[in-house]
Amino acid sequence: MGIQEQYRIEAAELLSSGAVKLVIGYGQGSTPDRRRPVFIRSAEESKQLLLDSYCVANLSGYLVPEGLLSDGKSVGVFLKPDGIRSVNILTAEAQVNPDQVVIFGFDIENGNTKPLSGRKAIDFAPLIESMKSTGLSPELQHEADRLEQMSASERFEYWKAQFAKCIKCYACRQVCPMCYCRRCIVDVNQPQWVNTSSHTLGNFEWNIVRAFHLAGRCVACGGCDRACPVNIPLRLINHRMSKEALDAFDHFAGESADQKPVLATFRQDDPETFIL
Amino acid sequence: MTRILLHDRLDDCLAAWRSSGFRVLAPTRRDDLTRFDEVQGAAEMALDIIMPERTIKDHFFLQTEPMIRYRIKKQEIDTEEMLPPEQKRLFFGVRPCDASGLAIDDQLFGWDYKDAYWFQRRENSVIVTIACTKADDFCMCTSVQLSPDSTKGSDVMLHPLKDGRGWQVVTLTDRGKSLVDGIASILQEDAAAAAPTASVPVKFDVDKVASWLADPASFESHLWKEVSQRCIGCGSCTFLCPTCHCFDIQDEGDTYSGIRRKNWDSCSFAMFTMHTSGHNPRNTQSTRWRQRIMHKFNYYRGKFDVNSCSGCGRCTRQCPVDMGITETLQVISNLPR
Amino acid sequence: MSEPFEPKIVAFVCTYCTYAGADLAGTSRIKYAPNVRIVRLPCTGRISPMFILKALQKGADGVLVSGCHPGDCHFAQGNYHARRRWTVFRSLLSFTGIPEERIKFSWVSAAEGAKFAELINDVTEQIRDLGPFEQYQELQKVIETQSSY
Amino acid sequence: MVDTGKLVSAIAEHPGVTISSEYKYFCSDPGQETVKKAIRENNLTGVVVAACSPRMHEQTFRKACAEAGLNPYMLELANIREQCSWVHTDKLQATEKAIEITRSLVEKVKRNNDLQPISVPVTRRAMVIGGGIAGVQAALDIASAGREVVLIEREPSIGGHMAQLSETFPTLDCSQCILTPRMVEAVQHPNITVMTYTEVEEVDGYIGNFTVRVRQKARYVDMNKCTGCGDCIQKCPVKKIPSEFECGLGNRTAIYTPFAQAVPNVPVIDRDRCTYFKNGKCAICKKTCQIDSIDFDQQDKIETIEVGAIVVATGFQVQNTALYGEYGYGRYKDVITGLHFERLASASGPTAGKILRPSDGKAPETVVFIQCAGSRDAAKGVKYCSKICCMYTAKHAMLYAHKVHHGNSQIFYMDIRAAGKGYDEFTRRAIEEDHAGYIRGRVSKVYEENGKLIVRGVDTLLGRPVEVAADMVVLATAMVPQPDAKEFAKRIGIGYDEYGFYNEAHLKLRPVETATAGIYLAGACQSPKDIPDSVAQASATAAKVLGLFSKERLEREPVVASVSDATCAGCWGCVVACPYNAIDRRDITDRSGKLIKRVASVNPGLCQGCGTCVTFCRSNSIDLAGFTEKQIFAEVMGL
Repeated sequence: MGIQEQYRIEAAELLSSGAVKLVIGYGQGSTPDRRRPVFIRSAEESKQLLLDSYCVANLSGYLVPEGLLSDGKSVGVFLKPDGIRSVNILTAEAQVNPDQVVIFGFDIENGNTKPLSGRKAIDFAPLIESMKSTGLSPELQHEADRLEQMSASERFEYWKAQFAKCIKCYACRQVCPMCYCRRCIVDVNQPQWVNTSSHTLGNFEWNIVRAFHLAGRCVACGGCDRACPVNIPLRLINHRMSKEALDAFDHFAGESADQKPVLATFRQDDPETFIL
Repeated sequence: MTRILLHDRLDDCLAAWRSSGFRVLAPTRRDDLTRFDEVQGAAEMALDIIMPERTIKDHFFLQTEPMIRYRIKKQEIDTEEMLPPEQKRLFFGVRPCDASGLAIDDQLFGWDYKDAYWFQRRENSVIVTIACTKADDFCMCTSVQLSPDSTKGSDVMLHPLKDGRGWQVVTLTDRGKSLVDGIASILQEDAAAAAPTASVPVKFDVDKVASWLADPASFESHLWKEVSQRCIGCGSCTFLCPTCHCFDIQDEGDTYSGIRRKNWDSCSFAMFTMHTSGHNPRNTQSTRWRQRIMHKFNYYRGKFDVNSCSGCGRCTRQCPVDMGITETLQVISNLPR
Repeated sequence: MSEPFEPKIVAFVCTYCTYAGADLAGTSRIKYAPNVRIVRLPCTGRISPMFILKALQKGADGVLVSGCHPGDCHFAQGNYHARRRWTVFRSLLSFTGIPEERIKFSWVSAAEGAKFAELINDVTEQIRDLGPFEQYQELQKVIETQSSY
Repeated sequence: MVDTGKLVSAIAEHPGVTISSEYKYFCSDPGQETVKKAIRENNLTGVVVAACSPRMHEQTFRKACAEAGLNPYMLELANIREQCSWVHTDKLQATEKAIEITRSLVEKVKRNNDLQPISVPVTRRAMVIGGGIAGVQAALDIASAGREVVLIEREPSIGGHMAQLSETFPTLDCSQCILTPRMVEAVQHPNITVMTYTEVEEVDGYIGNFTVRVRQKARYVDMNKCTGCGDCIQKCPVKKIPSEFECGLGNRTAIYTPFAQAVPNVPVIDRDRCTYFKNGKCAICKKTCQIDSIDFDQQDKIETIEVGAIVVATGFQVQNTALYGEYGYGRYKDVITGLHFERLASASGPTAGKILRPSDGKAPETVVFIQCAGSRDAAKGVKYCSKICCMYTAKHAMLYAHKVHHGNSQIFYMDIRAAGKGYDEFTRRAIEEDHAGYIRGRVSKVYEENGKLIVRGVDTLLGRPVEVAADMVVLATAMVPQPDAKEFAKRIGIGYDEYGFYNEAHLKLRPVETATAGIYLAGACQSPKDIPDSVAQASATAAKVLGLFSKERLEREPVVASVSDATCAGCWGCVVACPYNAIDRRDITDRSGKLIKRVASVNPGLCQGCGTCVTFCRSNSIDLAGFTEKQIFAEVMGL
């Protein structure tokens, strides 16, 4: 039995036993290779669930909307390791109760899906620990290196061209599980810290602020990068922040559910070579 | 016999138009994005794509438009209106859906008040459209009573030749006619046949949709929640839409001076209808999505007798969670009568 | 001979150490370059990265952020928190092409009036050498003109 | 250097400015009157005084505003003196800078809010940490004024370093004679609770409302039963433990009191040295004690004490002299420190007050004193002057002369610093009456030769090398902070300098307060001090504490953070970040009591106004009064 079939059966069982009230998974999208989030509420509907290598979206963000978990009932959710890390952060930041999150864990390797054993986020702790020791994506690092090798001025021109495309649709923010604020800083107008206009200056500010707010929180699910309708390589800027958090503070986002925010803690011997 | 523009004469055309004072904009692929941008030659154009990711609307209704420059003095505020420069522009290679989008928005911007920014740009622009010979799964012009060779909003229509050498040239307006007259010597008379237009299946019955929407009972339908469940509330469908036209006005500057700007806004945003009190009449994503559909296929249609949708399909094509107008309208269209 | 370029530098400093150090430079009558405008905050912990972005928007050619030495924070921990933010923010700015040479961070205690003066002189000279931050200022200029044809 | 006329006219043109005027000394009474008049006549809603640093006169002008009916927080000071006029040389540029600074503060002040002082209750009980003379004095002063005091001492007895001293300068009265009555007074005072052998583990809370967790270490002797008869000490078979109090010149037992006049006079068992604790045998003390006050099962006791103010009087240490290898300390028994000399000279000391050298117990014929053995030596020791060494060395020379009549004392010194009442006279007496030989210069080496300590140095006044064959060498070592001073400071939340001496809030104007409200400094923990200074400072802290205790509630600066309930996302990052544990979680419920959301909530009593939470908050839901987001934004945008 394939993992898709197995998870369909498990979802059906959990739903019919009332162990979960909802399963958030993947269903057929509008084209053959598209998968879309589906919300399965009954055993019968669970056959809509698909699981294959097109299922890349991090669905953990759907756990956050106000009220979903407030009745104390559990919700099932299909998650890759990045999504499990997101659940850890959301737990650490008091946005979800991990006891209410039943994880259908899977991973994609060489185009094939494989199940990850465990049901609660804590069950995946060894997996996440091994991810930390593996380190960040070498592919992303390779792309980032290309930028790092440029002069500051070239890099500025690169990002200027990229940010010039930004239309401030906030797809990056909305798709991100970490952007759960009820009011985003960009929507603060007293004072208007971030220019809301989508001119390049405002776009610079917005993208810098978002990356800063994701520092030590981004799990590199790639959601923002895929969501961006104007193809800004947001993965790179987020990767750079993850790298900084890991290198400077040994902080791997979503390492555990009791991890403290990297920017709300410190060590007295944190590096400070740049300070005059 | 029709007039033909051969691909290899396109550069001559561009040269002629540019020498007569036009800035020429065409679909380009730059910085990893397809969009209308100024071109110097045909080689810079990306004409083989279904349609650019960004719409032509961007160049008429700017994502951020400076309106007024202000300077704060001790007792008074000096203001200075900022209008677009009077610059003749030629948009080459526009898709019929995008061109139709302009005609649809003409209604809105010219209704009770003539929007100077929109119309100054409209009047200074010539739209040269190329009929579509291919389409993708998201195209749905035929569902909104348009077609891959709709002439709406265009000044000149180019029909690609079957043999692929160039385009048949059909002028649609005086502006188009004078544009083509200016390049008469470059065109040639030919009997070459036009390629068949793309086949775009009709995906929903828009009239049925409209009448369902117009039924007051539909407003509270459970359907809204179901179809919008996965909507994340971003604005990408609205901002990539060739007809969406909502905007917000913002003053930006420092203590001493600044600019009042007109910025795109989206009904998908939670902030869109947020009151100062904190109350939000559309406080769920389903009510926002309902507004978007209602606006396009009920209110706009009621006011201007046209759908505020030209069927480009971008809303679905780029949706981060694979939603879009098509799916919702299909659901409505498939409701039992 | 053209006038030498006078850089515009905005400094965000904590009131207990660097601001007091600047006062000490004053009471000691140590002369230094007049290019820096100080914004006084209670603690480096209060210095938000947004301040730096706004200073750049206002046309600053350089930004200086300064507070108490580690361990000396009046609020015990503010500068440790600040240091982390700076570390992250600085690498972020650098990655987006905002040169790290333009954003300076320092510790200046209330006793270091001379260090403060020296720092201002050094920073001013360094930013002067870098020249105006035209790349960023250009962004501001572009928004003031039409952004479409 | 600032063209104030130009400044005044430039500011007059600034949007929102009603009146812009010049005055030579705004801080003077007539100057303040001008400000008040302007406020009243123009109904001003904000004032910017472009003058000196706000650190100088903010309070002055706030008061003036309040007197004119304007909320005192509607004031900003543009620092155009310390940070502009005094530091620039180009009048044009300085004026331009002054204009920009002032404008930006006008923009800030436009967004200032009326703020009301925060009122917090005060627990009118003080804690004094450290039972040396400074701590005892502070405790007595506070207690005598009718307030409760908890006096904490980590050693088994109060008394501190002063108890070790022989006679004191400049009067040569016996240290113990003047100290012990005060110790007894303290322990018997109805308002003072003395807790010896007790360490402060944690300080929580804020001015008026501290919660201090202390650990009373197990003495293994029941304080309530013990009469201090000393039988157990007599009988204890472990007798050869070098006495800390005697600086190793004498011995103590495993059950011991540090010195005969210890207060309380209750011994402790040195667990590490006690045979019973080592192998379960012995227990002679227990058998000896007629009232069964020995309790081997005693445990450390943790206690939590609520106090409103804390006086830190944790004292000092003598610098480790090992860093002067060339002086032979540790190598030659007769090279000792000043503190050793005190014990030798003390009537209650190991030699009963006779000056006998440690090596062979003979009276030294020649003693060399080396001053600044560590002090004023940036290379090897500490940069600062330890302040007391000149005086105690002179005293040592005198005591030596009085006790060894034919003795010869030579003092190597850098300068004689004898500023203080009767001090210079005292050193003159040492020279003129007691024939102390003063040699200005440094000692390069001390080595042994034929039973003598050869002190080789240089006489810089005569410009020639000197060699003295001595029987004993006394090093005037530097006074340094307690070894755990920095760690302790972090634990209780006060600042310290590069050495570990505690930072006062202001060296001149607030010398006994720390930057942490409600915590005060007395004695040598702040800087090297002699007894009169320590006592004076201790009394000063008592005055501060009593001032604080004079009211039931304390009014505090309203520069505190607050949370916007509507936008707080409840991520608790601020709770983690806050250095003062000032942020709690608060439930917001509807009328039926159903939980709507949980938000962060700042306790204004605990908040110290650093603003770290504001910067952390991603949704911008916290703000800091006096330095609000709007204010700073306007300040920057007004530049």
